[in-house]
Amino acid sequence: MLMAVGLAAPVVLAAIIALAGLLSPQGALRLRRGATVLSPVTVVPAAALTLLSPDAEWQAPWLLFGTVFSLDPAARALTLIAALLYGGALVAVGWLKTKDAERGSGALSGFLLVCFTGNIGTYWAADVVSFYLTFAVMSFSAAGLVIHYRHQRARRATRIYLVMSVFSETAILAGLLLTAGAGGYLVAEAPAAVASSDHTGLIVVLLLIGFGVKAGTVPLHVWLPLAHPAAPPAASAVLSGAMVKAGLVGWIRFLPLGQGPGDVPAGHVLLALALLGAFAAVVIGVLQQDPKVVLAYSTISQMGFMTCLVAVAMLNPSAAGAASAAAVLYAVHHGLAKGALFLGVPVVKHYGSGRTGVLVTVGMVGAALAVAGAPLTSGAYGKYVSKEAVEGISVMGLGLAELLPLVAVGSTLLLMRFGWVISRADRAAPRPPDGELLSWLAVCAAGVTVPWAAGLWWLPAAGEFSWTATALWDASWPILLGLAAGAVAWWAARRRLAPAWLRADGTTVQPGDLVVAEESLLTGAWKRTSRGVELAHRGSAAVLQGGAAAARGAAARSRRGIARAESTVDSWEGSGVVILVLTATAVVAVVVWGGGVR
Amino acid sequence: MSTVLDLGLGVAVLIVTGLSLLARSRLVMSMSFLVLGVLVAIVWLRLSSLDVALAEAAIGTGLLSALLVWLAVRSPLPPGAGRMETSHRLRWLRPAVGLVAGTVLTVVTAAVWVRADHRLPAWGEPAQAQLPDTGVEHPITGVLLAFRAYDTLLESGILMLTAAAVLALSRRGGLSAGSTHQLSIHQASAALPPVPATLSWAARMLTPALVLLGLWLLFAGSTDSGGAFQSGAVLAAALILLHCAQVDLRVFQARWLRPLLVGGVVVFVLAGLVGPLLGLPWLSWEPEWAFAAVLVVEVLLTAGITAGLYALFLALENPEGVR
Amino acid sequence: MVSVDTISWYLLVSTVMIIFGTVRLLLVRDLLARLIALDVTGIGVLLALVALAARSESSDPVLQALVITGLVIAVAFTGLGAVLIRRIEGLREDGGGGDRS
Amino acid sequence: MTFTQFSLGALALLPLLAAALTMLLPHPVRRALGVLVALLVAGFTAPVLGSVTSGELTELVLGGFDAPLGIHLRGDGLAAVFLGVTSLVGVVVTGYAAVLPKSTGAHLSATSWVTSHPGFWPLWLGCWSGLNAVYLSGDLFNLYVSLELVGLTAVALVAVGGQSAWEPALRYLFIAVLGSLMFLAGVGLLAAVTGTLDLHQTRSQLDELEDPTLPLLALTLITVGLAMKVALLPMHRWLVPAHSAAPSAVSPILSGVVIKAALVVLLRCWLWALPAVPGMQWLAWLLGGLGVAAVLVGSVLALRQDRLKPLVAYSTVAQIGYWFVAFPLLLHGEHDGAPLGSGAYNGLVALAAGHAIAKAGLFTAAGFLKDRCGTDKMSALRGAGAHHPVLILAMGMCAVGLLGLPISLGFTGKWQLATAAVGAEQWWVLLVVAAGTLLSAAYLLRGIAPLLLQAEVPENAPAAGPVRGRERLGEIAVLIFGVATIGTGLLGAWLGDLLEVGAWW
Amino acid sequence: MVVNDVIPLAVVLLSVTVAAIIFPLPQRLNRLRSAVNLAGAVVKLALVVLLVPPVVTEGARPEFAVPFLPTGTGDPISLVLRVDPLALFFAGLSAVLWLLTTVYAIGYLRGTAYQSRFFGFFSLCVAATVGISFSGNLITFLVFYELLTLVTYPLVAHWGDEKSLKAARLYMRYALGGGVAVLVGVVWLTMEAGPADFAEGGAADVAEFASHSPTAAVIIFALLVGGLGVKSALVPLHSWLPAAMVAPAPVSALLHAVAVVKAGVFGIVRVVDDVYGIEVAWDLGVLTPLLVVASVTVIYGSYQALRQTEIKRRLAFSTVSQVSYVVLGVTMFSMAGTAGGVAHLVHQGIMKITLFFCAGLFAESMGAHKISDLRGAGQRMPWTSAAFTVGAFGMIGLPPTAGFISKWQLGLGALESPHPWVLVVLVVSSLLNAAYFLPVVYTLWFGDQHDAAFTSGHEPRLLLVPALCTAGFTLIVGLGASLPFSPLEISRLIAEGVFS
Repeated sequence: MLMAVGLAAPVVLAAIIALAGLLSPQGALRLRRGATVLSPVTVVPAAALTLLSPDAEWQAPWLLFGTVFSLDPAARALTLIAALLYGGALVAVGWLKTKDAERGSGALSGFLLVCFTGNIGTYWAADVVSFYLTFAVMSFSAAGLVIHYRHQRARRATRIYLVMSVFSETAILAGLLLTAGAGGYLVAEAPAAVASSDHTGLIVVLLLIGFGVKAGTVPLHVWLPLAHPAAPPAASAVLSGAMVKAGLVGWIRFLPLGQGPGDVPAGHVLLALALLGAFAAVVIGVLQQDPKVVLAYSTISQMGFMTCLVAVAMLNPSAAGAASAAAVLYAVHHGLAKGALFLGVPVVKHYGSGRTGVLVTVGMVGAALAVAGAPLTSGAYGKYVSKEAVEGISVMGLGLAELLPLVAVGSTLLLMRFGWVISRADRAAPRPPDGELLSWLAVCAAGVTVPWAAGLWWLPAAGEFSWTATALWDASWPILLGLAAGAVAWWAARRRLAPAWLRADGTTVQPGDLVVAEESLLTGAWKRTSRGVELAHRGSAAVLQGGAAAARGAAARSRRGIARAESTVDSWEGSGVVILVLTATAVVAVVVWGGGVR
Repeated sequence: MSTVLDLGLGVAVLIVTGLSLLARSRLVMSMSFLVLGVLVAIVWLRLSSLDVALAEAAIGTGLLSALLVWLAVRSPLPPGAGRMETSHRLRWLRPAVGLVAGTVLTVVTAAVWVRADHRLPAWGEPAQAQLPDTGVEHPITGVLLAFRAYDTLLESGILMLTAAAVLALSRRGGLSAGSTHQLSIHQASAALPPVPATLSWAARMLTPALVLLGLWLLFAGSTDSGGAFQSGAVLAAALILLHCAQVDLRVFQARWLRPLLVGGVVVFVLAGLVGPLLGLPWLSWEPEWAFAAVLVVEVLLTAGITAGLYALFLALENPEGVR
Repeated sequence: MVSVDTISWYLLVSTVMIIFGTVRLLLVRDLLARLIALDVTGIGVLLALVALAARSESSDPVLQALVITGLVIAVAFTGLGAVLIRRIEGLREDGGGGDRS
Repeated sequence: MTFTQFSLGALALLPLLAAALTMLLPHPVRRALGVLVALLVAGFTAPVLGSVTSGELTELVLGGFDAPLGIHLRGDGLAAVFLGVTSLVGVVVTGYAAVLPKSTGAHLSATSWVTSHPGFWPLWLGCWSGLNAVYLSGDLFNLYVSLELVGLTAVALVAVGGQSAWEPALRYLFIAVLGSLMFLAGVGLLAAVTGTLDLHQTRSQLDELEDPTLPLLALTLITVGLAMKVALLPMHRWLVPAHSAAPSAVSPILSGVVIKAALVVLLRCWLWALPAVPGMQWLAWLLGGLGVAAVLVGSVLALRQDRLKPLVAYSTVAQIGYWFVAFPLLLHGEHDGAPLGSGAYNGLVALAAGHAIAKAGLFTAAGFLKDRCGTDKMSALRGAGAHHPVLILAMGMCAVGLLGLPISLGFTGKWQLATAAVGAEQWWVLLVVAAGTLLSAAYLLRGIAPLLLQAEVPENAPAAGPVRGRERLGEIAVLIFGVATIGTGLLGAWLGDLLEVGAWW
Repeated sequence: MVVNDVIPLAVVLLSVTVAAIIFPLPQRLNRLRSAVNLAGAVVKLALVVLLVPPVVTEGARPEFAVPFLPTGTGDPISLVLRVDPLALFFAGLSAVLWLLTTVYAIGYLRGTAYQSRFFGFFSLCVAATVGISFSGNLITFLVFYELLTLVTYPLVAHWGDEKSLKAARLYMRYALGGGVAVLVGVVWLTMEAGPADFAEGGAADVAEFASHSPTAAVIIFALLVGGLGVKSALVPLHSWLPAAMVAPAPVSALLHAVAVVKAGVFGIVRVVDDVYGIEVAWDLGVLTPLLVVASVTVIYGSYQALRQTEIKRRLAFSTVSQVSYVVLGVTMFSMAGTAGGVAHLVHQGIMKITLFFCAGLFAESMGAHKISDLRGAGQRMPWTSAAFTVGAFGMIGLPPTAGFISKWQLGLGALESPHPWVLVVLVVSSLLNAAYFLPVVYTLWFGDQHDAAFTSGHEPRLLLVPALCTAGFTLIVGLGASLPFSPLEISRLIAEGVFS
């Protein structure tokens, strides 16, 4: 029951915000303001659920094709961070003085609320239809977050996001239909069903594409660097912290991990793409100037890391359980840390100086260290269990366990760049603490504790952190390496050693890197197709028109002929001739031939 | 001998037919038709159909031809001839088609007639047997007013309605009593040549004789040849003569023409209704009162026919302001 | 009683009259000529009936009666036709009127 | 004598009597009497329909003289159907003419031409008398007389339309009389070899005849003569001017019932008077071919008209075609219980009856618009329906009947025709039915729909004037036809039962 | 039971009576006309609802028959009104949507001319639709089918300008052509196999006939489906549909959602399932060609919709595409597919009518006819835009709308069927649907505000409420798909009957 409340409460509140339009303008404003302030409360049932009833289940056989929601360990952990992030975002958006609130804050809160429902729904869904439902709800309401500012960049980002989402949804729909058709209506049975289906390969590819969009897998990641900077920071926080994880969850739920022989080609491809994402994002990210773009590339890189784990689970069925648990754990950690960073962007702006400056700096550095995986942070825990999970897998001769820590090097570089950029950003006039600061603090605090708690108590499959020196060293050297590389780069930049074309202001490689190419590829393909269809269309139309014209001509000719004939019998004599001929013919025909008079 | 007579008569009929059909002048056409009527009446006498001959003489030759001749006299030239040129194609086509079709049809029909296996009518005996019940002695009158009285009734209806129709094409739609009056002699005479006094006198003298003849034909009808139609035709002829002699018939036309016209049909139908009232079929006469019924019907029918035929004649004159 | 040959002869005459009348009726433009042609056709038909009546001994009264009926009808249609012709030509004399008939 | 038998006689004689009496009366009284008589005639139709419904053939021996000497009136299925249809059309048209006297033609008053014509009443009642006489008659010569009664009164009814109607009337006269005379010639031929004039006796006499040529010649003459009067295609040209020049109250009668009289006689001759003579099918095929041509050509010509009444008249020409398309099918299965022939016959009768009602409605409506607007040029009438929603609905219903779409007798007829054709494997009939339906849709849509639906009515359009109460009543007449067109569509099965009574098989 | 037997007739006659009352009403009696209309609609809905329990749960089949056509031999063919689940399904749709459309039309036409004519034919149109749904045999179906053609003509031509008349003429040409083909098919079939009473699983006589002379059976099937395909706008017989968009918005709504297009599709369902029977049709090999045609229609319609810039034309082509889903479902020869197709009959109706209601509202209040005119409509007309969005999401097949339910069910059906490739058609069509609807939704909500050139977006209540209702239905039907008496459940019942 609590589950239903958890799902329904945000939607109801969003509906109230929408329906407020029925009232007078003043009334609407008041009601919306109230609802916005109240909105963080709606995440409480979901959060409470994770703490109070770890194996909750809610069945609604009348809903859609029969709906089941249930909680499992992965969902539990992810739900908690989702609740925290969304709660934080809602607080950040809502608990502001009216003059500081963003325009249309009601709408932003509303979309966040709907998004939240969709997001936790994807974690909880125990049947494919409700999974698809909640996934779609989340995807499409997120468009409302991205477009919030309605400036040109936001529009472009939204358009691209929507196009990609539609492709993603369609692929997922096809994949899920095939899954359900193969007998995997319930999520619990889905991997087995996929594995035993006639179209396993097809399903896997469809799901990889479909969820890959959300998870930011290269080359489907292009919406991320566009959407994150365009969206309000609170929205970026949930996008990056919670929503992209839904793609990961989709893979874990539906891919036949731990089933079948493993070592499938799709797994290799995925692994390659994941590694490409994990490293390439760093290179592109450091060349950016907007702090949120840098964070977005960091997300791509981190998601590449997590995707590696999924790929490993595909390739190595025996490690599947550990790998996916590790991925979830990593997701939990990354969600909170990255959420804190995104939420921190405006915090730095508003509170980065003055009395709160120290606090802000500490928090931001902490979160950044966590993302990079510094020892004692949740990042180190996540990286540790991941490394354990991928033991023994090698790519092009290099062990994956050796490759993955290098991601942390990249992350360090990226975050240094982030720190550099944000420290030089403009500061607004200081203002007294309000929801923005509060929520950021809360998320920071949660980031320190929750991953540990979740990993130790809720996700036993992930394994525990080994408090050994090796492990600590393992966590430390990439950071140090990263710091060193960063220092070199900074020095090189100061000395203008870098080639002229390599400029770290987002012009060398524009945010969204491949998007231009992909766009032109798609539009070109579309143009060619439609030109072909158009040609065929015009050809058939011409044939039809020709036929119609010929028919019309024939009809007109026969009409004219008939009219001429009619004018013959117009006169009495003409008519008389015809009648006479007819009579004579009839008599001859009937009497002579028919009757036999010879 | 008879063969020669028949052949001659037949050929004469055909020649006159040709003349009346092919002549260029309307007057010749109509006069030929008049002659044709006379010839046909003779043919019918030859075919021992005295009644028909009488009827032909009175109705066909007398009135019908008179109508046509009158029409030809009033407008001797086919007006509008040549105004509507038929196409060149039809000019030779028409006679050719007519010739070919006519020949073919004639040959085929003749061939069929030759092969026909005639059968005598089956009504001969019942007619003989039931004639006494009708109260009349002349079989043709019996057929007309008893056996097939229905035909006769409808036919007198036709004549009445034709009269109604031609009156309707006159001034005031044949409605008012004055209608016949107004289209009568006064307007017409303006266009007609003045009637010679001798003709007028002759007409006046002839009328009583005609009336007498008509009445004789009427009353003879029950026993001998003659009957309502012949009689009506003669009486109508008398009226027309008087009209042509410019005798003033206005009062008759205004007061009596229409009542007389409908009287025949009305009484005929009412007489026919007596049967059903007595439980008999329509148009049955009980032998007891059959003669009386037939007589009344016949007399009124005669009046109706007289009026009808006269009305046809009257209506021939266009009312002024026809446009 | 009239001989069969005579009957046949008159039937032939009537046939010619009917057909001749019909052909002429259908092909001539003059209205009066048409009316006369119609009457010729009518008389032709009646002639056939009378000829058939003459087959019986003492000419068949029923057929004769039918012929008389037919004659009256002929007068009726001729009268109507004549009046219509008069009216139509009256229009033309006044200059104008339709030219289709 | 039963009342039904009495009705048989009364149906023919009552209108005749009334026609005679109306001639003596002033115009307003004529109208009242006309309506009264119309209702009475309808009343007399009821017992005939009733007894035929109960499967009974009513026969009246006039004067008590049996055939062949006397004349029999037979109230069989065919007669009953057409009596009923004629009563319906008659009553409604009579009412229409009584309410809107200007629909009865134009006459020359003392000084000028005046709309309304008192001569309409005796002529129409006389015509009705003739129609009923045709339906009931069981005697060939009597059929001739009745036909002449119908024909001459019909000509006169056209002629009362005023000067423009005289030439069409005269043309009609020539055709009508020529047709009758050809019919009479055929009857004479038959009488020569059968010695009887009674329909049934003729058939039994001809059954014994060996040489088929004479009956064939007779039938050919009869058929050509009557087809001329029905206005089968190449002999149709008289119909268009006559039906369009006739007064508004007359056109529906002419198109609705008068041409059906000749059709009934044709059916009587083909199916009752003659047995199946070898060689007949040649004629049937000829008629069928002309029927096809009529359906197609008539529709195309209707499409080309720019005036409303000629359009409706050409539509009649097209519809006539359907009846003749049925002829080749009539002879099918003649020997084995005649189910196929009967199907085509049922279809033919249903089509004709349906056409009577629908076309009467359409012509009434066309006349109504013409009277109201002073013209029937369609370009001038556009949008005329805007002020007459009831008229639109009614015309639409009538159009359904003409199209042969359900629910209407037109549909029932086409259905039966088509099923008979499928049974006889004459697929071409299906094609004709399909093409005819589409073509009739074309002319109804192109020609009539704009009159009714076009929204832009010019300010000074004659139709835009205020509608008087009487005219509303006139619209009701059209509505009755429309409702009857649809309503009778449900009577198809009943019609089939009726036609069984006294059928030739 | 006896009472139930009369209900189908009563429902048909009710609408006819309403029409008969409305026609002669003078233009000025707006209130009376509206009252009669609404009363009729409400009573009709009530009567249809009355039928649900006996038919669906008790398995009763209320029937009313009158003899109609003589056969020459034996019993006459009857006009039969019979209520089976499929009939009730379609009748329910028309009853609900009639009520809403009536409300909408009253608001839409307020103050225009010729309302009596409009509402008269409107009621007749509904009578015909109900007649179609309750038809118990092919002849009855044909009767009402043709009636529908006729009574929709004046509705399409309602504005009476040259363009409307031309479009209406085109419509009639197509519809009558199709009608004639159906007529010929029905005549032939009736001659060969009797009046072909609809029976779940197919008529026995027809099955027997098909086993003797399969060729004739195939030709008849082609005639019937070809004729019905005209109304259901199967490519290449669809051109009338976009042209007919000149009609007033409520008419378009009715045409696309309930009446004309649906009647054609309903007829195809009847012919495939209840006349031939799906097994017989499969054995005859006629289903696969039809499936291919339907697939082509689905894709082609979407493609054409994408090319349109006018709202109504885009919706029209969308109908071409969407309606063929029903045919797709019915012909893919699987139970789930049949259920999906039949359910889509209703789902498409409520979604499409929502869209048309909204399109009408946009056109009325903002004068928006082109998609680009809709910029910023979300602010000015939020309710309409919201309803439109729901409808559009339904069309795309996004959960939790009704459209998703049909698409999912059809997808499952395709996987069960011998033609899994149909799934590709569904997916491609989804993509295309999204491609032409999402930009509209995007423009609505996020498009640049136009200058103040537009009149302010007033949302008349009479027009808005029906749109919101149908939008609500779209969601409710989607969410409650597994509730008893939901369209999906009933169509599953029907599908079971078809395959039993």
